[in-house]
Amino acid sequence: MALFVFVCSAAMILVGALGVVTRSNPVHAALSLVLTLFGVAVTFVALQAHFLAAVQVIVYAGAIVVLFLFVIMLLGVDRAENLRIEPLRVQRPLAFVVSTGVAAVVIAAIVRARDSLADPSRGLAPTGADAHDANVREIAREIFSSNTFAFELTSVLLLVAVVGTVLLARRQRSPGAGHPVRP
Amino acid sequence: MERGLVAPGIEWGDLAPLLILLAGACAVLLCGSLLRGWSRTLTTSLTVAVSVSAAVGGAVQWERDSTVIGKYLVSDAILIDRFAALSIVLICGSAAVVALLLHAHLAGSPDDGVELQTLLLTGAIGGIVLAAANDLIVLFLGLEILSLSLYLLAASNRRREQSQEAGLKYFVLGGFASAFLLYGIALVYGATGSTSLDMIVVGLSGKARIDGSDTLLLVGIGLLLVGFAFKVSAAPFHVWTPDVYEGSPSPVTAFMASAGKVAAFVALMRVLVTGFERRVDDWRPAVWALAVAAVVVGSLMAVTQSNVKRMLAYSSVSHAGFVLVGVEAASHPGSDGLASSGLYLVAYSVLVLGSFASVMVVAGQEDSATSLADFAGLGRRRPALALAFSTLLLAQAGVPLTSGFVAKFGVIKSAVDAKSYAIAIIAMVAAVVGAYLYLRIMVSMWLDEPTDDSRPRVQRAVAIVVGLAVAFTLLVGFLPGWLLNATESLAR
Amino acid sequence: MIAAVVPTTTWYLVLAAVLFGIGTLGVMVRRNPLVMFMSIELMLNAVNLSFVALASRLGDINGQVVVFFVLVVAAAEVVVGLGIIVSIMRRRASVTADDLADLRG
Amino acid sequence: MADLLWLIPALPLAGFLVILVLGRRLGEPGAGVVATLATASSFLVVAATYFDLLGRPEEERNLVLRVFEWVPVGSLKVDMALAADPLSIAMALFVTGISSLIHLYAIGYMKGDPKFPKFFMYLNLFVFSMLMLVMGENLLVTFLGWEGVGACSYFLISFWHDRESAATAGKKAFVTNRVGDWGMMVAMFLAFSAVGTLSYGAINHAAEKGQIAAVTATGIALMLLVAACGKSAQLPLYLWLPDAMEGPTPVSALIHAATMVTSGVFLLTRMAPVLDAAHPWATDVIAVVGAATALFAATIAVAQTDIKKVLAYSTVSQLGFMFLAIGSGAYVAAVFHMITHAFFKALLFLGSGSVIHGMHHEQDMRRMGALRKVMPITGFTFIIGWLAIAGVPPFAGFWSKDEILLYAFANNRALWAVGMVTALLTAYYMTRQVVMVFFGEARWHDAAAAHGAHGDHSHEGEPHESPWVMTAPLVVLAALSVVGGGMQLPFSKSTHWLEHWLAPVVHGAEADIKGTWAYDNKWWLLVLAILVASAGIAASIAVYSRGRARPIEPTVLADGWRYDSLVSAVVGGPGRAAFQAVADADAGIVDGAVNGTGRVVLSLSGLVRRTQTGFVRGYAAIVGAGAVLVLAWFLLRGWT
Amino acid sequence: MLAATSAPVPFPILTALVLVPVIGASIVSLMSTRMPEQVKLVATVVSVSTAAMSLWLLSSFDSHSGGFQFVSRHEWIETWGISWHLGVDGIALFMVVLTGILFPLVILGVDPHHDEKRYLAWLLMLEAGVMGSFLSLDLFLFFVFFEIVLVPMYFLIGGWGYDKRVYAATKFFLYTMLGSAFMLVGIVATAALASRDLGRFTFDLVEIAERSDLATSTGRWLFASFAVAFAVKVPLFPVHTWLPDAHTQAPTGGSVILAGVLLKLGTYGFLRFGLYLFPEASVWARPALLTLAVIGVLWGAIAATMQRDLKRLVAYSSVAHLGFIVLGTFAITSQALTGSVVQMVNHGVSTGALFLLVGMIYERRHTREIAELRGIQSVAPIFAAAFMVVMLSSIGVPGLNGFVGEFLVLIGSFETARWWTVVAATGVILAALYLLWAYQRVFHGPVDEANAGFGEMNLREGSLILVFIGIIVFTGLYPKPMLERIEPSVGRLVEHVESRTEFRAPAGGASHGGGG
Repeated sequence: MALFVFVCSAAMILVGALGVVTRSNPVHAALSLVLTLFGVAVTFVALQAHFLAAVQVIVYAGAIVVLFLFVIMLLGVDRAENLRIEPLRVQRPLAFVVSTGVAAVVIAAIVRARDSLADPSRGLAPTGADAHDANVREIAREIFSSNTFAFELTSVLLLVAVVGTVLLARRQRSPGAGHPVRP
Repeated sequence: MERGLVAPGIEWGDLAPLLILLAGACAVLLCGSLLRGWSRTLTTSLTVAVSVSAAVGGAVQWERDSTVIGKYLVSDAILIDRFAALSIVLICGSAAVVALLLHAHLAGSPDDGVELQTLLLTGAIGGIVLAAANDLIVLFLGLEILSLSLYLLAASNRRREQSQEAGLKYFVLGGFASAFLLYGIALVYGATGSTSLDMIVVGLSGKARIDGSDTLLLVGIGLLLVGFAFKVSAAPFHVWTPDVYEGSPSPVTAFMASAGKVAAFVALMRVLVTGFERRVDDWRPAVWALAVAAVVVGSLMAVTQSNVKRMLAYSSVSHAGFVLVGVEAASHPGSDGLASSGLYLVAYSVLVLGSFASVMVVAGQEDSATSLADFAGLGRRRPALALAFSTLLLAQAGVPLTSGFVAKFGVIKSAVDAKSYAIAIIAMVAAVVGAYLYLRIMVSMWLDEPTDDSRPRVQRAVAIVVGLAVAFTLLVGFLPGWLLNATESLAR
Repeated sequence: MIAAVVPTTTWYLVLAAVLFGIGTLGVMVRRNPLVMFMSIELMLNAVNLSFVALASRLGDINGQVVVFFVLVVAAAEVVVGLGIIVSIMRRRASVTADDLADLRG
Repeated sequence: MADLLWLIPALPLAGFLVILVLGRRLGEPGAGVVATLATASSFLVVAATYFDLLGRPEEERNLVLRVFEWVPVGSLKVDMALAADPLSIAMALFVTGISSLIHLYAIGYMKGDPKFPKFFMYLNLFVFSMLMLVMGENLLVTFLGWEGVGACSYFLISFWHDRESAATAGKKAFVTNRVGDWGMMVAMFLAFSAVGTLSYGAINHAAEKGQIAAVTATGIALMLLVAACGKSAQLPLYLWLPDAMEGPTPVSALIHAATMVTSGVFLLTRMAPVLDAAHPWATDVIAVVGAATALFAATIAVAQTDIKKVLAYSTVSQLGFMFLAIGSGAYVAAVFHMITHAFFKALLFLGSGSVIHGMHHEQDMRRMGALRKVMPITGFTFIIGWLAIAGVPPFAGFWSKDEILLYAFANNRALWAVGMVTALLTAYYMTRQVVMVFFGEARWHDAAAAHGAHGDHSHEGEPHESPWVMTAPLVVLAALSVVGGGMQLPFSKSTHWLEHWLAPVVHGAEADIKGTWAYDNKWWLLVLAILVASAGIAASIAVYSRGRARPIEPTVLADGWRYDSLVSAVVGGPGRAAFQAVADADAGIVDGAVNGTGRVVLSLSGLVRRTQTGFVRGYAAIVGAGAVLVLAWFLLRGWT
Repeated sequence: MLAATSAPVPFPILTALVLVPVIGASIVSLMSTRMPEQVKLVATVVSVSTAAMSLWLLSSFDSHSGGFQFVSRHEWIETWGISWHLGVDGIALFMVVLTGILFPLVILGVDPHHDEKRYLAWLLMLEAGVMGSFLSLDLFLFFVFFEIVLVPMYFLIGGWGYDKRVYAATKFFLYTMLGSAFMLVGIVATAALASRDLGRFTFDLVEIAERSDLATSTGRWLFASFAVAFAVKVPLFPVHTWLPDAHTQAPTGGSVILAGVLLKLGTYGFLRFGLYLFPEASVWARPALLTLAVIGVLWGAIAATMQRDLKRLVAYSSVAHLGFIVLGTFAITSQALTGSVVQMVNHGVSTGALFLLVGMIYERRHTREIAELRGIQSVAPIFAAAFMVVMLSSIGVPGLNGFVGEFLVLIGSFETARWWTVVAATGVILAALYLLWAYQRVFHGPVDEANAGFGEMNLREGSLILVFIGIIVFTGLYPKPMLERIEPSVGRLVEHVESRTEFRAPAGGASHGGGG
């Protein structure tokens, strides 16, 4: 069963990922990204990270990808990008070497060290997986106890994002106009 | 087995600098957008006031924290030690200066710079968090706050397409690199079971290296190193630097080169030297290679540039290499490498602020006249400015009686103390190659005939900045004692 | 009996690594800034995957918390990134990353 | 008396300074008079010193005056010190004496020259240097004079420097002398490292005590020989002397005949004990060099047509005789011949100068002839000089030359034979010269026609006798040439006055030939010498008496065996090419390496810059590649 | 030992020697361009007073002690054990005096033609730097001055030089900086290693030289790192090629200073930071350095012979002369070392004067091409005479200063480096060759119309050259005052070397025998 789930999610993830890389049309790329994200969500479930699975679906699939599509539509750049031609000669071979290299090195590291992953004993409190909402509780407790600072920082992060959009999205104001009109 | 929520104690006083900056950011934003008749001058002065007071806060912490052990805040999320305090002072100081430069930069443009100043302050927050983080997640968040602010600032000049190109390049590559960094955090987490630095130290201290079992941790360290190397623009992860430095508005470049580098370097030293002290022998060679690559590539590529901003970008690469030389030295037991690296960062960030301020003057209204030809004959058109700029350049070249020399000497000294003669010699020789670039700028300023007799306008703000930078450079050059004593306490 | 085989953490980590590799590949081969950006999202997802896998291996909730923060970061990044891209593309529609090579050398 | 020694060089120096400061005001003939008086008074002081020494017992005839410490460093203590002993005083006597005469002569000869004062300034400086040379108490003071006379000869040879030939000749003289100076320096170093001092007294004393290893002494001797060859124009360095005739004739007479060129002989005599301490073959080398030079130069002199060139080569040849003497251990004879030669060669040069002056600067003997009628005094004195050099008794040259040949015979008969042949040739070419210039029919009408135009003297055309200032010295020198031989007569031990005088200096080193076959049969040798001389004279008269203008001698002799042209060909050809090669190597290779490095750096930079394509994807690839490398390293570190 | 220092003088004369020019420079650079004569006046006063101080130093120098005198020592950077440590001994004394004398002469005698204010400011900065390098007894301090000197010189060449000035200035700067790059590492390493013996981290020259003994191999490496820097500065064959360019392109004043004092930084460095600091390594490196020096003597002379540019010729003659100095330095006998020091001064005077004269020729004819000049002696006899005297001193004719140094170097070196000396002595012949040949081509021969209008020496130039000639003749005839001040220090240096190595300098005459 677990194996089956893993295989399916893995398939979704990889197919989607390859789709993102290979689909010449950005819209299709965005859609295959959704596929990957769902796959990831499924794996989260399989790993008992129910809360994250939900957030993954809501935030990523629900918000981010939509945002992508929105931009694509807004700018009307859904023209297919011709992937046959590659202006930079060395680029593709190099890209393949590099990406496979990165993956290979990491995989090698993982496999070599598989049985020596830090043993649970030294982890923090193990997840009490008894209650049905255990996962959410745990996360909440973690966030608001030991990770408060990080949580507060996210607010700054969002502030930056807001200011940034204001800065970028705003039209050039005509010089001399006394007080700027805010959008 | 329910566990009640234990809200961590929050040491407001110790967080003062961050809180000041945050409040200041909000204040600037709100005042700027809501109050009528709120002028650019007010925005600027508010920003300066905020960052200066934050810097003072940092200084206070420096003074109070005479022991280098430091103080953990908010359930060990961040650690305010002398390094953190130093970075607070540097980053906030640089923010204040850049605020002035931005003010001058925006002169004559309709933009009142509210968003820019806000982003400047948030960037400072990010930098401080990055430098003070004791938890890899916090570190990552700080990094992102800083980076996002910088992406936006880089792209902020919409009168120049190059500015936006710079923004996009920085953004894409930055995201790329921070993905690596994050992956590194993941692997380290997997190998040690925690993201908190001192937990990691504890975990590693217990655990001797077992054959092969360590790959996860080491590759994790490698990924972290890649991420940091990108941020501090050490070769070959420097590729973004010249383009972004050239494209961004000069004040922003100054901020990147000073605050950005300082924060990233402090974080790097924290993670490598403190966190992974137990794996020193593994990462030292990598840092060695990065340092050599940086000094060599930086000096080498600089010599054939024709755009001053690009030149300074490449020179910043080789300066990064010098700091890495210090880090490499620090990896040897009983070395004062951290101290000299800190010293170098202090000296360099002041130099670079002054240099880009001078460049900004020549660059002119649309911030584009930065080719060597635009500097021709500056010695006749603006003797004082040319003299100041030359001083800063000579300092960067490492000519004695300037802070630049003291910094270089310190780094070389720790390297030699640590018996890494090879890297010291390589660095010095590369510095000679690099000197050629500063000579070229000075040649065009003093020896070439001016193309036009236009005397670039020097605004008061800029004049103050350059003046302070030069003063500091010479002061440290002649009387480095106090600064040395200060940074000396950085070495554990 | 196939069902007997239970996917271990290693499997997930390897899967994540592959995903990460694909992401890097995308950044390097695609010219459309939006798609490059999507590829970066792929990389972040790979990291998230590894975090969760490791968290369950360690029985440590912290890993999941990290993922939560990463999600927020991703969201913010998207906002900023798309903002920049929009501001560029509003000026020059259907611009590819290769067209933005004014700064070089 | 010792404390007045400083006056001897100081007076000419004073003359030099006076003329240097107010030469323009003194003008002509004031400057000349001042210079002459300075030199003459110096001569008087020398004479006084001479009689003072004469009054002392032999072993006390050595006055030393330390003027001041010159170069005191550690164990090296060199004083600016003057020594008056028999040798130096003998030298000083004839130097100052002849100089005074030539100064007087020059007043007339240089009449009307725009640079009249400067000429006498140089002359006085020369006399000063020459006196330092001969009276120096140590090698370094001598070297001071040695270089000084070299410099002065350079100034005076190129006195008419707007003549390229004169300038070149001057430079040639100086550089060639430098080669000799190198030898002298090395000799000094050797002496210092062996004895620890440079003073003659100490060095010679050590040599006599046998404290100088033979090999060291040999080294010193040979290096001194190099030095002497340069200064005294011996093979292979004689080349500069014939060219030196570019200078005004008084200069040729004073510097290049009487005084400076003999300083090499003086130096070797000074260091006689060291030469004695050296391996015997060292002195043989000296003798061979001398004999070879004597013969070689004589053969060349035979074919010259320039009145001064003949005398120049004759000087080289006579100096060869002196070297032959020293090589044979006949130091007294060498000094003896040096003095007599100074008399008659100065006489001959001044005579030729007088002729040139009378002929309005005509130097080609083929355009002369029968001049004895128009310039009787010059002619008469010249003839005396001729007899003296040709070796006709009882004139001075005869005695000195015979003494040398005697020792040569005792030492090595081959060299003696060479000497005899040289004597024959000497008689021949001198006779030839006298005949061509003063006898036969006059061939100077056309010359006058050719040269009358730029005759820079009052009375045009006809040759004329010179004024008394010029003829008076001729007469004095002629007298000396007649009686000069009297200072050392072979009749009995008691007539060897010069030998007795010099005994304190050269005793021990002087070869003892008593009991040799030569000593017992010296009268036969004497007769043989007379026969040879007369044979030469006869042959020459036979050839030239009937006024033959064209020389019969092969031109290869006239060209000096083409040695000069060969050397200049080598120096100007391969030598110059080699120098140029070095200069090019410096610019091309040594500096090229430097600039090459710079270029390499720049091109490398250009190469590396190519990676900065401006394409984000490219950058990503580079970052990724770097990442792979870093990660690979860490993986490897962890693997084992 | 050498550290024997006289009682501190009430007035810190040495510090003043360094600071007065600095102050002068800052005053000058702050003055307005619109009053050139006041600027010149200030510069003159400053440099003359510096010269006066250096002369006072000379007069009140205790000629019997070979130790460092007038020492002034203040902590500068305690953290790194760096102190403001100045002192003068017989070796440094004459360098200081030479510097003090040359600068006012240059300031008074040479006209920069434009931007005189900046020119003078740079000159005074340069003077301070040079003084500092000759006086400092602290490795760090020395390096600071040694390096800082580049900047003014760079601007002097680049700003007031001739057509290829930027190339020459850059070459000069980078070449020298490359050399000192190694030295910096060497300095730090020296201090670091010495700190093990001394127990504390210090850059103090005397302390390190006297109280620490470095391992043989280490010492050799360190010496090598110093030697590179000095060899470039001297310059020693084959790293000499920056010199001709720098000299040819530099303005007259620059050339005079460059030849007069800047090159001496290298030879002085060899004495002070080679022999004194690393005796063992210096003895070990003797053969190599002697050989390079001798090659330099011949190479420089030969190259000089074939130059077409008068200034370039003089530059190459410098290479030859400095070869002699290095020869004497590494012969390590008291005569040779004394000779080297004397020769440093003499070369400064003679070559400086030569550059002045060449500069005057350029002023008149606007060319330095030997081929363009002809028969000048006929139209300007006094000028020619001056040139002749200076030239003879440079050739090394006895009675003039050039000879004393050369002779002492050679006779001293002959004791310990016989064959090298014999070869080097031939350089004396070549010196006569190239200088006389040049003189003949420039001054002799019939004058052509181009040179017919060659102006005779005017009063200013005349009095300027007269000073040089005065020094030339006096030193040549009565060097004793100089020698007796140098000798004690040199003697102590030789003792120092002997006390730490097997090397023994034979007292003259000790070594009997030996071939020619």
